[in-house]
Formats: sequence, structure tokens, C-alpha cells
Amino acid sequence: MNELIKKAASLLEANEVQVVIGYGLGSAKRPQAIFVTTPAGCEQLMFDNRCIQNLAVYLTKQEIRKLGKPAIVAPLPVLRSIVQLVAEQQLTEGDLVVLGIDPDGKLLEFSSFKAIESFLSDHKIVIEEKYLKKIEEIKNMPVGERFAYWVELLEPCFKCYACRAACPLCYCTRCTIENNQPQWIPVASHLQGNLEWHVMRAMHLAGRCTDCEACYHACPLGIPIHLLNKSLIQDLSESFGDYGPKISEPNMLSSFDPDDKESFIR
Amino acid sequence: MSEFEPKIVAFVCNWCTYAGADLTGTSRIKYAQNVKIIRFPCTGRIDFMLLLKAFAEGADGIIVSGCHPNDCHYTSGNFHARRRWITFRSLLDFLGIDVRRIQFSWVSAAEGAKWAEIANTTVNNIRELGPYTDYAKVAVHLKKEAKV
Amino acid sequence: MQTGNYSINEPSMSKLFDNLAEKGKTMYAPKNRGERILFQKVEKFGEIAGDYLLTANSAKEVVFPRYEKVFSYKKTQDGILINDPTGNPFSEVVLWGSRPCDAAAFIPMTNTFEKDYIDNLYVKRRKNLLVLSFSCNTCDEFCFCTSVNGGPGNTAGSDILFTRLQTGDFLAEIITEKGKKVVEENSSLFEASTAEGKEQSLAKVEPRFNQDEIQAKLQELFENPLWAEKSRACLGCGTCAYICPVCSCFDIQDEAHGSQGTRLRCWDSCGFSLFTLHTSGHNPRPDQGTRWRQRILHKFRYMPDKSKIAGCVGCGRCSRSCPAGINILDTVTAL
Amino acid sequence: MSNPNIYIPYQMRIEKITHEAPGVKTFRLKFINEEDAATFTFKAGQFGEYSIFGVGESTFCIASSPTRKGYIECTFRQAGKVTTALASAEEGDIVGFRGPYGNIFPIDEWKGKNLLFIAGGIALPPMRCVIWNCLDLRENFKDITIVYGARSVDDLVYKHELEEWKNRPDVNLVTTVDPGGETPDWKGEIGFVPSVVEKIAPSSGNTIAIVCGPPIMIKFTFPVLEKLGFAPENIYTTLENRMKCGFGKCGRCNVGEVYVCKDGPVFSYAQLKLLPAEY
Repeated sequence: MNELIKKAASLLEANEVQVVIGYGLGSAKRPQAIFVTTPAGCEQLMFDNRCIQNLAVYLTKQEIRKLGKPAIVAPLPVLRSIVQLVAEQQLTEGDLVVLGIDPDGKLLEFSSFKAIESFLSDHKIVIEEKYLKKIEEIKNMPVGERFAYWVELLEPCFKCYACRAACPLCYCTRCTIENNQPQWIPVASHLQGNLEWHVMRAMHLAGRCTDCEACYHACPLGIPIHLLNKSLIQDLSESFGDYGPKISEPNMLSSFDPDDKESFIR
Repeated sequence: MSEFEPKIVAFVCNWCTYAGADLTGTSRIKYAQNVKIIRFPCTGRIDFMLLLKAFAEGADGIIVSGCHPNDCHYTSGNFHARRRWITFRSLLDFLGIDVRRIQFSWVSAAEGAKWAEIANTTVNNIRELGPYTDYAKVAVHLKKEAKV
Repeated sequence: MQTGNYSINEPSMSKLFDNLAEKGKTMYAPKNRGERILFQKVEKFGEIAGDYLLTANSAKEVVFPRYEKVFSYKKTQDGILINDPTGNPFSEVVLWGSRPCDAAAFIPMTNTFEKDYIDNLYVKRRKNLLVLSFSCNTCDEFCFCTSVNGGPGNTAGSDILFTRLQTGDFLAEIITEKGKKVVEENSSLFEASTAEGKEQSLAKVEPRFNQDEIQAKLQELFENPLWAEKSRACLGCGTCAYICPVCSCFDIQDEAHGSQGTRLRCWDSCGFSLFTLHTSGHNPRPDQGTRWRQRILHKFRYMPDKSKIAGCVGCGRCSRSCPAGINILDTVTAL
Repeated sequence: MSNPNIYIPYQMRIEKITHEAPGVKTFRLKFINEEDAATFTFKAGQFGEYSIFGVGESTFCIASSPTRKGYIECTFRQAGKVTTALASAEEGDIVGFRGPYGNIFPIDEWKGKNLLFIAGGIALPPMRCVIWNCLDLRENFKDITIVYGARSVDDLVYKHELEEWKNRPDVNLVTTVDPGGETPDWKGEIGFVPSVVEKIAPSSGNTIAIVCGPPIMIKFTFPVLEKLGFAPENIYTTLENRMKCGFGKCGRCNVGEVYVCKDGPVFSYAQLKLLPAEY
């Protein structure tokens, strides 16, 4: 941790960045996002396995961008989001300093976004065993039962959009659900509104989602909506090969291979 | 009770399948009347949500059809569409929406007979599966009449 | 108004629940749902979650549903026919297992919906609602009801307040006529009692601030760097407003299906960037700082200034559930 | 109606549609129910929620004068979802209307005074209501001056009425368009509203100024009026924040603790000075 604090402080000291986005302990002894602007303030920086919020979400927020050039504390999920944001031209080289944290908690320095990409090629997205089992279990339900299962899960959703707000890749300033000419997805949180909202969310993240689970952690009702994303990650990697954020290749769903294989088109 | 007549919505591309379906007609080939065609510029232009909207409105089955690979009027719209269908189909399946009710196909402007065959087989398949009410039920709030 | 104290034992509690449910009342109670405990419709006493501090959602849905038909219409050749839902009877609802903070929240909410223009959708639901609350034996670091004129054994807003005593029995404080009627109709389940032993059974919720002082300070703090600072981590979602038992801002949306449709009132949140956005693109509250200020000022200044009641009951749900870990106490105590 | 549902609108028939300017239309609306027509009253400055069933509601002022009975008029620019639907409505169609809401211009207090109306662009409609109200009670007031500006000649609304006001001996009308917005035969002023006001320098003695326009115009007009000697309590404007309900419940139109829908939309500059800039 000392290493991280020292590095962050020196960046601020040298005015190489104006703000460090990192984790600190909140008043209720919970880790939360902090925005450090002074070298002395870097003492508050911390990192442990409770730091699950994906900080990359702040890189595209106007309120944070106003603070100046950021350095960001970036464990694996954040690194993946950064690379995806770079691939989508939301960040450019020189926009930020990445203070990577490897799975052992060690500070990582990167010379470029490319360097992060190649680091990630050794740390691929792997769906956890418990989720694979859950997905399998759901897939094995009879179709009607499976639908009833999801209706029951999504029914309590009151559409606070925490899943969207917490997602680093939901950076659109105007979301599809707010484009109302025509009103495409119902605003109301009835069953159809909820189902279409979550289908839309999953589809818009298909091939882009980096499996950080921010949507799930943000949901105040604990709805496991990340299962939709995880199931898609699994299926897409089976259909289209190596899954994960890449700067050098176009997004999975905005590209194609003339030899894409399927078994259902006649 | 009269026999169940499936309601089928077909989302087709303007350049191949629509022309193909036209040819079916001009060739005097008959096919099931249950299929209502909606024409799009390209399969790449078909928003995935439209399929759910069709089910919400009470469709029992859906056909999505466009140009064969390499024949797209816009060069690659159907290739993009294919990726999206693979993705969307897998998501719908995971959600328990009955993907047996969605028939994807390539029908060229010259394949009038194939269109008739696709339409007829789909209607028969859906007739066997019966009415689809699972999804329409979640949208039932739309149809509650104003009682005065 | 307090019309008496009774005691009731655990088996009788379950009987009371059954008696109420048998009368065709819709029962809402805390119940496990996936990973959380939520206020939901409950059919049987056994479904009620046993051990909970607070539900994840608030109880406001029983009077202010997350979406609600304000009317439906049908276009005909003779004009537009309108169906007014307030013309139909509303079902009788029992809210079982609310906490004193949940119950207290109905007071500012009623204020909002009855002020100047009477909102019958709310008023009729509230009239048909019976609130059976349970005092808190425990609390956590997010609770601050005692700072906003509430408390773990506060009776405001409830019809009956039950307190689990150290003996294992429940003290039943009858607060309203509605509550009195419940006791009269189920007299065999209740025994006359004193309120003895209540205080010892209650959680100790430390006061964190003085509501009047905060209200006074907020008169002067409109332009202040604190708002941006304390909301920096804010993601602009609606969680805090949606789980808040007092927040009642809403949106009005139409849903059409051919020649008929409904106009709906749907929850909305002052934290959303589109909440105040003009069609011209101008936004009077252009960033999360100004939106956070609105949230705090609305609850701790505007509402108490106008109606003497704060718009916050100290349940702490917003802080517990904030995806960015923002704690409302951090802002309020920093003023 | 002993227990009204405050969300249910009156049904009104579009009696007449007038094209005012590109994208701007005026609807004349008549109550379908005669009883509603008989009991409905409003005063200058109030607004309502106009709706297309199945699309939604939108907020505008009532643009006709309360002295003209039997109908109300609204003028809107096609911009969002609801105004787009309204714009495609035709004469004879039914629309919804809830209202009137909000406070009023204190016309009674203005008796015996000079009136100076200053409006810009699509903000003439809320002003037109009070202008006609005062003109219909012409003997109550002294000099009446109207300054109206728009981006271009095309964008001027109520062209017929401008003509009528121009020809009235008891009204002093000054029209202006932004530089570049004039046509070869334009005879009015050229320049932004605040500078035109400064140029014609109306006397502030015994005069009430009513200003209505886009925020930027209001921002620059107030100081001009103050310089001309207008006291802030003699300057009025009407605010427009986003609204949904119109009666102080939906929670979005407030400026500080003041709700534009209930405590406004009419404010004096003196009142505005006490409010935060949340509009």
C-alpha cells in the first residue's frame, strides 16, 4: 500500500495529475471512491478485497473530468474497463495515469494502454465456477419455467438505474430508455418495462461487458442481473472466440467474420 | 373450438427476402396467410427489441429473413445481423423466451419457392407448438381496456 | 392520541395475522426475496422474514406504488372515454412489520399529497391502510432516527406499535382508532397491560445531529463547495430516492395500445440528470453537486420550513444501499 | 365533483389552428363538456398541462386573455415528444387540458400606470394573455408600450396581432429582429431586445415592466431596466422550469424552496433577487 500512496503523492506533487481516483475508508468503515487532490491526502488511499466498486465509471463523468487529469487506482476489473473505454475511443493516451494493482496487491505501472492490453492477455476473463453452475442450472430448466424464473427475479426491479449508473461502459449521456420519440422501452417498472430494460442493457453490453459485476453490486434489491451478462460472455466466447477487451480489434458486436458459425439459420 | 391459427410476423429485408416473397406471389405459389410481412432496408437494420415487441403484441411466431451471406445490398449488413442474431438468440433462450418460435433464414430474390417453404414450415411448427402467451402475459397491462 | 396498552403473546400474533388476512385484507410484510428482505405481499404468517433490521425497499409502495394508473382512456367515435381509478374502491391493506421509521414516513408523505391539491390516489390508499409496526431491538451505524424526532419505539404513523419485551411477549400500544378497532375485533388475543419494560427492550440509537440546527444552517448554505465535494462519488442513479420511505417525486408517462391507453405516475429521482432538463437543453441543476444539494435541502430545509416536518426519518436506507457508498450522515454532520 | 382526480384533464376540441412561425402553432381550444366551459375561469399568467392521450403532457401558459370567454388558446413550438404529437394534431381533434395552475399577474394593482411589455421569441405567448387582458381594459392604464423581438422576421409570432397593435393609436409597438434576421422590406428595429430597450429608453416613472423571454434575454434586460430607473418590484417576469404535475407534488420545478408551479410562474424581479439561480 505504501508503494501506491507514494506513487500517487508523487504524481500530485509533480502536478502530473490533478486528482487521484482511488479507494478510501468511508465513515461507516466501508471502502468507497475517494478523489484525492493533495499529496498529503494520499494517506487515505487503501486497497483490499472489499474494494469492489469499478472506479473506471468516474473516468467519463463530467463532474470528475472537471477536476483535471486523473490517476486511477486500477485492480483487474478497472483495467479491463479502461481498455474497453480506450477501444471505444472514450479515453486517449495521455488522458490519465493508471495505477494498476495486480491480483497479489502489487502496484503495476504501465507505459501505455497497449501495455495494459498485453498484461490483460495473461489475465483473461474467466467466469467463476459458481456462476457457471448457476447458468447451467438455469439453462437446464424447461423453457416456460426458465421464463417464470426470470420474471420472478426481475419483478421487484423499480428501475433506479443503479446498474446503468455503476457500469463504466454505460457512459451514454442519453440512454436508449430516455430517447422517447418513439418511446421504445416503457419507463414504468412493470414486468414488460423491466424485462425489456434488462434485455436492452444486456444486449448493449454484449461483447463489451468486462464481467466486473458492478451492476450486480450496485443493485439495491440484490437482483443477479449480471447472470445475463455472464451467460452472454460464455456464449459469445464459444461462438466468436477469444473474449475480452482489446484495443487492436474492433468490438465483437460491431464486427463479423464471414465464416461465423451458427446452426439455426435456414 | 376452431383450430389454432398462428399469428406470424416476418421481418424481412427489402432487397432479397421481400423481393423473394414477391416472386412467390408472381409465381402463383401459395403459402400460409398467417405470415404478416414487415419490410426493412436490411436485416442489419432490424432492432432486436422488435422481436419482443411482436411477442408482446401477441405474435405466436417470428420469421427474420434477409440476403444470403455475401449478397447484402449494403455489403455486410447481413453479416452484422448474423452476429447479432447469434447473440440475441442466446440471450432470449437464457431468459426462457421460446426461441423455437423464431425462424431465421436467408431467402434471395430468386427463391420464391424457398420463401413459401419457410413460411409454411414455420406456420406448421408454430401450429404444433400452440399459442405463445408467456411473453404477451407480461405485456397484458397494455391491453387492459378503459372501462367507463 | 394513545388509547391503551395491551400485551399479546407470540402464538396470538400469528392468529392476529390470520384473522386480518381472512377478512380479505391485502397483507404486506417483510419477506425473503432472492438475496434481500423486501416488503411484499404475504399470504401466510410463516412467510414473514424472522430476523431483519430493515427491509431493503421501503414501505411506501403500499400508498405510492412505483407505477400507478392515474387514469385510462379509450378513443371512440363519440369521443374519449376516461376511466378514473379513484372511482373504484381501493383494497384494504395491512402493513405488517414496519419499523417506527417506516411508519413515521407516512406523515411527511401525506403532507405532500394532501397539501393544497388533494391527491386522491394517495389519500384513498392511505385511508385503507392499517400500519402495524414493530419497535427496533437492534440498530446499526446507519440508523439515525433519534436525530430526526423519531426513535426505535416511536409511535407516530403507526396504528399499533408492538414491542418485543424481554419476557418474549409483545407490548401492543394502540395509537389510533383504527388500531383500537383491531383490538376490539380480536379481543381474545390481547390482554390489558402497562407499557412497562418497553424502554429496556429498545435499541439505543445515538443522536447524530440536531435537526433544528441543521435546518437553521441550511438557510445560508446554498452556494457552498460542500455540495460538490460530498457528492463527488455520486453516480447519478435513483437508488437513494427509490428506497427512501419519504421521497415521492414522480414522472407522468403515457402508454398507448392502439386507441386506448393509460396515463401512469412513475417514481422519479432528483438525482437523475434528466429530472430538471428543459427541452431547450438548459438544465437548472446541471451536475450531481446541485442535485445532491436539492436532495438535502428538500429533506432538511424546504420540508420542515413549510410543514414543520423533516423529509427524512433516519432509516439510513440511502446510505446502506448507495452503490458509491455515500453516507447522508457525512453531509449532514459536516454542515 | 366532490372527490376529483386531479390528474384527469378536461377534454377540449381543437377549433382552430394558426401557423405562427416555423414550428410554432396556436391552438384555439373549446371545452367538449358545456358544464366545464361554464365553470372554468382563469387569470392572466396562469398555465396548464396540455396533452395528447397516449403520448403525454406538456406545460405552457394560456396564451389567450381571460377577457375572451368560451375558449382558451395555447401557442407552442414543436420541440419534444408531446409538442411533436400536438403539432401533428388537426382541427377537430381532442386534446387534454389540466389547469389553470399557478399565480397571476397583479393586473389590478397596475391600474393608472404605464405598462411596458418586453418579450422575445416564443415568449410572447405568455405575454399576449396579459397584453390583451390590459388592452381589453384599456381605460384602466396609461401608456402601453410593447417591445417584441425575435431571431428573424419569420420567427415573429402573432403577425396579425402585431399589425393590429401597430395600427392602434393607444399602443406603442416596437418590433426588432436579431442582426441578420431582417428581410429587405423590414421596417422595424434591428438588434437584440436589451439594446433596443436601452435605445428607446422608456420612462420608468409610474411604469410597470413585464419581461418575458429566453433566460439570456432576461438576464441582460433586467440590468437595462434597472439603469433606466425601474425598481425591482415594478419588473415582472414569468419563469418556466420543467414540470410534470403542475400542482407542487412531482418535485422538479422548484427554485430553492419556491415551486414555480404553485408560487409562480409570475415573479417580480425583487422576488427573484431573493431566490437562488436554479432556473
